[in-house]
Amino acid sequence: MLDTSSDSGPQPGIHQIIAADGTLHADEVLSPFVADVSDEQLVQLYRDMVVIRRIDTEATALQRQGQLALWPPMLGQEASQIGSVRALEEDDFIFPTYRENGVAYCRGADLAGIMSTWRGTANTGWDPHEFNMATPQIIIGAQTLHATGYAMGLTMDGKESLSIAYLGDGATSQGDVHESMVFAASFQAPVIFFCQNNHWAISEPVGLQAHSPIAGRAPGYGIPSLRVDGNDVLAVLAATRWAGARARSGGGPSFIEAVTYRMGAHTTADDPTRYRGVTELEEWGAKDPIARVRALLTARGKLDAGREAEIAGQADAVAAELRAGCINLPDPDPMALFDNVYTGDHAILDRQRDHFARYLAGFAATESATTTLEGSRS
Amino acid sequence: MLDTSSDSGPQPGIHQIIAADGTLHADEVLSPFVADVSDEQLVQLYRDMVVIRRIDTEATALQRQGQLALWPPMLGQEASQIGSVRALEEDDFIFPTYRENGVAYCRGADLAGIMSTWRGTANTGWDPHEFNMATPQIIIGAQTLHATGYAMGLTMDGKESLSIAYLGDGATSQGDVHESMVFAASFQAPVIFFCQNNHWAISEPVGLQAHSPIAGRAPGYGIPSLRVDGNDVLAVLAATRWAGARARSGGGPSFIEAVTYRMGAHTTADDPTRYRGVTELEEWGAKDPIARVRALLTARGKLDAGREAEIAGQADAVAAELRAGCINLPDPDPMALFDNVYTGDHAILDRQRDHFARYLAGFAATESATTTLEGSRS
Amino acid sequence: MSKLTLTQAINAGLRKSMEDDPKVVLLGEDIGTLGGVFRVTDGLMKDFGSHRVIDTPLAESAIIGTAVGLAYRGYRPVCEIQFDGFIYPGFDQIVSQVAKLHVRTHGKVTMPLTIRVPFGGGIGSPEHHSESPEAYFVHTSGLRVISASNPQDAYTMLRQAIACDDPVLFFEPKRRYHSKGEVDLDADLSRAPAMGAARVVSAGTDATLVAYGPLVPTALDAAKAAADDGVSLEVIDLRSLSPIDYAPIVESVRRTGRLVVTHEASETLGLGAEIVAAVTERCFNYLEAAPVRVTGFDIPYPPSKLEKHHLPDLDRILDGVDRVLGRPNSLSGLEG
Amino acid sequence: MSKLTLTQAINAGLRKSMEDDPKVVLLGEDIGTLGGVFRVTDGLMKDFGSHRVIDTPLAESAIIGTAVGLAYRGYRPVCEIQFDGFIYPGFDQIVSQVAKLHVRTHGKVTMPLTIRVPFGGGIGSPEHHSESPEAYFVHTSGLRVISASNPQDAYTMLRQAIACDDPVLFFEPKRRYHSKGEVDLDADLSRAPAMGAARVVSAGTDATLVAYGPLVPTALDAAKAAADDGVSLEVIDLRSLSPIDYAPIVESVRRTGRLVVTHEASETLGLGAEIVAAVTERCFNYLEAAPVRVTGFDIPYPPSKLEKHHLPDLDRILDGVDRVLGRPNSLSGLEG
Ligand SMILES: Cc1ncc(C[n+]2csc(CCOP(=O)(O)OP(=O)(O)O)c2C)c(N)n1
Ligand SMILES: Cc1ncc(C[n+]2csc(CCOP(=O)(O)OP(=O)(O)O)c2C)c(N)n1
Ligand SMILES: [Mg+2]
Ligand SMILES: [Mg+2]
Repeated sequence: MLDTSSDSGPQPGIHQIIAADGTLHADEVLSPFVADVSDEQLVQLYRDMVVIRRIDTEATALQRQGQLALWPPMLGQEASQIGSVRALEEDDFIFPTYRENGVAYCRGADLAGIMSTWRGTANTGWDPHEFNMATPQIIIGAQTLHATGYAMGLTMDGKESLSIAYLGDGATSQGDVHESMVFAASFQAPVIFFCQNNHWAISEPVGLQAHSPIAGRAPGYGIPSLRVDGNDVLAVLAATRWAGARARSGGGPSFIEAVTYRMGAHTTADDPTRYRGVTELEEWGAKDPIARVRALLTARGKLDAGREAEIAGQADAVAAELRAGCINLPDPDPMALFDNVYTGDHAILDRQRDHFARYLAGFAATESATTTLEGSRS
Repeated sequence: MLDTSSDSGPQPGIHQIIAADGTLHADEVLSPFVADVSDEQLVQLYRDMVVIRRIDTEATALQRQGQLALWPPMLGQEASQIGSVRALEEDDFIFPTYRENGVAYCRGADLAGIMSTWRGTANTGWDPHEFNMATPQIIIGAQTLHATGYAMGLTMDGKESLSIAYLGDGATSQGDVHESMVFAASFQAPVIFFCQNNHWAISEPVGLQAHSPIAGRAPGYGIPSLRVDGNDVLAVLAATRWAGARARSGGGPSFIEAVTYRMGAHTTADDPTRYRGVTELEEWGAKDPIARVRALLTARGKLDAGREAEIAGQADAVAAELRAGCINLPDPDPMALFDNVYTGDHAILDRQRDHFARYLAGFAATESATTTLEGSRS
Repeated sequence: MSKLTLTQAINAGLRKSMEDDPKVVLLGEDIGTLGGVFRVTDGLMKDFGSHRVIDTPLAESAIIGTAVGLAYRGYRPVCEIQFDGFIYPGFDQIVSQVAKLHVRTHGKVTMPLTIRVPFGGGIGSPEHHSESPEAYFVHTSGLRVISASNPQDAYTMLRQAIACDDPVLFFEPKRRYHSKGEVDLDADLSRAPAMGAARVVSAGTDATLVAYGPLVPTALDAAKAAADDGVSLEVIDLRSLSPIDYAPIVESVRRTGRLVVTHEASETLGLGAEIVAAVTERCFNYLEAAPVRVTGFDIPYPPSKLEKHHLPDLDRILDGVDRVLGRPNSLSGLEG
Repeated sequence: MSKLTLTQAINAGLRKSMEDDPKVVLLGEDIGTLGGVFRVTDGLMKDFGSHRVIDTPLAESAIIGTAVGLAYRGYRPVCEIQFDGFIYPGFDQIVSQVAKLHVRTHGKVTMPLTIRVPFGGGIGSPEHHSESPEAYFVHTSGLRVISASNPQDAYTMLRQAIACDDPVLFFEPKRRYHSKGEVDLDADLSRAPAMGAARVVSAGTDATLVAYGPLVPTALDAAKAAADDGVSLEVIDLRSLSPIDYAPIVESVRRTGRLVVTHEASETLGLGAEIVAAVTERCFNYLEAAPVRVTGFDIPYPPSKLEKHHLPDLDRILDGVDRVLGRPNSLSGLEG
């Protein structure tokens, strides 16, 4: 009944600058936006990707070791994350999903803070206003409306700035994403919809969500879109700059479909062998976003063994910091349950808090030997 | 901040067969679908439009006279309603909004039943399974999902039939409409999305909902669409037949934007003079759907005074039937409150029913002189 | 003091809030040129411009969701939901975003949204136009929920809601929109009764009658009718539905020993359930009879020709009072 | 009899229903090839085909809304909502369509949908994966709501829900998914206890303890612990949350004079509110103490490292039992 034949791989019409083999290709639309990118800057982008891949590896390991409750890998999507975030200005506001942990790192969020969500010590781990980046959104698609509203606010404020909403291919099916595009178009809001089409929504192939290429939807709302190779950091950088220039100059919303691939599991709780074959993995492995930049930089003589080692060393240091930060995250105090539900007094909740404090105090008083609550009574 | 300049009137790209002045024009896409329509059949379509306009006038009058609580006029949209419904087979299933009362009449629904909703004696007034037509949907956009699901069921049943969802221009902003298109495209469901762009959603102009023409959205989902003159009954008939042929032959969903105009108020509770000018009304008055067919038929000698009088007589008879049916609708019995909430027993509700019966019985027993409940006690 | 209808009072409250704080913006369907289907926002677009009074496309999830984004940006959005029954498409954004963002961000982000919802029945409307969905939001932690029953409260409480850093659902008793009352437009907000405070609107000694929104006038009528019958009812206007201010209710019930709660919403898990449970917990030893609920039935809102039977009216409330007083009533002779 | 986990029992119930009635179709995210994120639908797509086990695009409103359309067409759709916190985008379709279509059409259209919702906490998950939204649906007239606490009930009640012509929300206690029990797969459905019937799962005399879903095993543990302490608790598994079957509860409370209700959902307008209110109405003269609620706090579900403090556990329940029995407890010495 369902035709998932479409969109099974990169297709004509996907803009690209760095091919999978590391060769450079001029793209009429994109190239002008990255003409200024020096080799040294490309090394920085490479470094970013290596570091966030290392973060991903370390977090995955921490989950296996029981230090994280869950982790949503970004393996394979490094170019999409780095290319997009590095195109933004500091005061551009980011509304991510749960998977943009590499983006959060680049924005300056504390590694332990990032991990706190996945360890379960906190709902989210940084101050959105400090980094101009909202914390992870788990409700699929919800953040696209927040980004649109924020961008409407930017227009009201007369600010030459923008907001960007990250979303997945699966998310494009949600009503909220549609309503975001309607509002963004109506109010010509300076928002970028940045869709990482990583080909899967848990076990569901992108063909189930979109019978035709995702980027083809935006024009129907009057929103220009680009479909780019999401494993090509320069293409992503260029596309995001294109959209950014539009937003900043009053051009309104843009939509980017970054065609990439989720090389890992959906999350560490997922078992992708149940729904996808190795051929696809191999095919996409050959299009690795990092390997192609390494090939390019190496070919240009900008990446020798020493530089590679230095970058790897930095990545390891970040990983070590992450591990230490994560493991040392303290369990929250039970009374923290009641914090920040409201900004002020709340008679009912305050009463519950007082009662619970008495309840806990009873344990402290009568059962000083007991360390866990569960079952201590029986 | 908002640009409502687009889409302020009929535009190039709108398919048309009968022009506003009643002249016929061949349309490459549409004409083949109505090549078989005889003059006599066109008279029937004319008759339909005259009758439902008379229904509309009568219902509006009944509302003014306090016999209906509310009425949503269809004035100006007769061609859209008649052209679409007359393209359908009996076993095609219709999911309307609140405004398709002309469609319901053509489907055979009892006039008093139709009125019961607007008089307030019943939520809705006919059996959907009897007429293959759902009852009015008030939640904007919700019915498009129902139509899509129904069409998925048709595919499962291997039936060469279809469902059609009516929706307004305002409705296109709702998430449900988007999700319908996603599902319809994914499952290649035999559903027609029939959007009457009547230029207004209460006080909001269509430009607020859609920065670009509405029909331009469907192709992004892989759903073919047509933009037709919604005041041209042949164009609408043809477009619906086009979509119907696609659906019946396994071609999947289609989208039709019928560009029309709401000549009346949103409902009888609305005061359109607060938000729109007379120029627009005059402009659209000149494009009346009925006048152009009258001109065409008269020019062809198919409509003389006798025929006109006969049709008017039929319309008046229908109006009289409507009036009588409406006025004679009995107020429901208070105990009907509890009917049909569940298909079977429900301990809580059954208890409330029993208690309420006792409560009413108390009045009957002790205050036989009192006819109204409210205030009888004080 | 000015004599205003409830809609005029809300309009004045919006106007005053917008004058006081440039960050207050309104979003909703038909609120601009039309001034809202109930004319509550009449004239505001003209006076404040279309960047502060925003006619939005027809999509409730987006109305709430973009308001969330505006709040991130430092705005104080006031969203209008056209009718009670149209709030559900926005439910996810309210429950999973508006209610949770403050706690999600450990207090870093505030969500000072106000969501205005004309609610309740009695206006002869078709389906979805007469519902009482307040219980859904009272059950949702992270929200505040209030309902005014008169013009002065509407004016003051709306301003308090807009000034509040927490998200507030403001339920407007639409069938009382045309009721008039004196409103002090210049009163100092800091001296007004707290937004969260219930109020005794009629003192009494025999039983406590709790109501809110559209049923407060009905409850007051009941108190008058009961007085004629020699029964003294204390009527409390809840005003705040979440959190509920139990202090005056508990004080009253400890005196009267008897409690009746009335609302239009269905009985099962309507606010009456919480009030009866909480008052029983707090006043068990003072209760002389089981508390009584007089509410809408557990049915979807009925067609308008039936609504007068569904909605608690004077007689239904007085029957409930008889019940709590152990006087002859419709359930006399029934066990449990 | 077979020894099955709760997920296996649900899987078996789905399979049996699909075998018995070709009109039963499943819709949801990842329910096909993957077999659901909890493997509840494991193997069903393989055995029944992708036209009966439908992996849908990622959109909850559409899952419910297309199921409504399928019901119009004579199907009996069983929708899976992946986690409790993802039901809200489908809320409008549930509340305004699923719940109301039968009454809207004066009984002409039936909506035999089953909506499966894995719910509740205790599994160490991030936000939105551990909620208890059942009260929203219990307050919604036109729906039936049930929750099974063990494999046999899960198997039977799911089959009953699917066979029921009314829409049923089926809340699955996800933290008990791996608990095992004997299941009679061949039992005659017509002889099984009614879907709407509560069940006394442990007889007792001193107090009545009402629980449902994930807390039933905890309640049974509490009864054992209390017995060691000389207190005899009668534990009732609610099974049906809407309508609630008050007969066995009332019978029990009239004997014990004392009631404790426990659930994971927040206290305010959680099911405990309704049960306390309704039991007080029905048993006022038999109550020897104010009924007690032991519930989650009025907070959005907390991060997983805090959930053990939020969820009622053995100790919290026993503290509530002490309270209802007037024994020393955490609130001793507090007034009201
Ligand atoms: C409203 C909602 N429904 C369901 C889920 C469960 N869920 C979490 S991630 C996911 C798939 C998302 O796919 P996609 O948007 O492609 O993003 P990706 O995970 O591939 O980055 C689903 C179904 C959810 N989080 N929110
Ligand atoms: C979910 C929802 N939101 C708001 C409304 C209130 N409302 C009723 S009709 C309408 C305008 C609909 O416009 P359109 O879709 O263009 O249809 P038309 O009335 O023009 O036929 C609105 C906002 C509603 N019925 N449902
Ligand atoms: Mg994806
Ligand atoms: Mg319209």
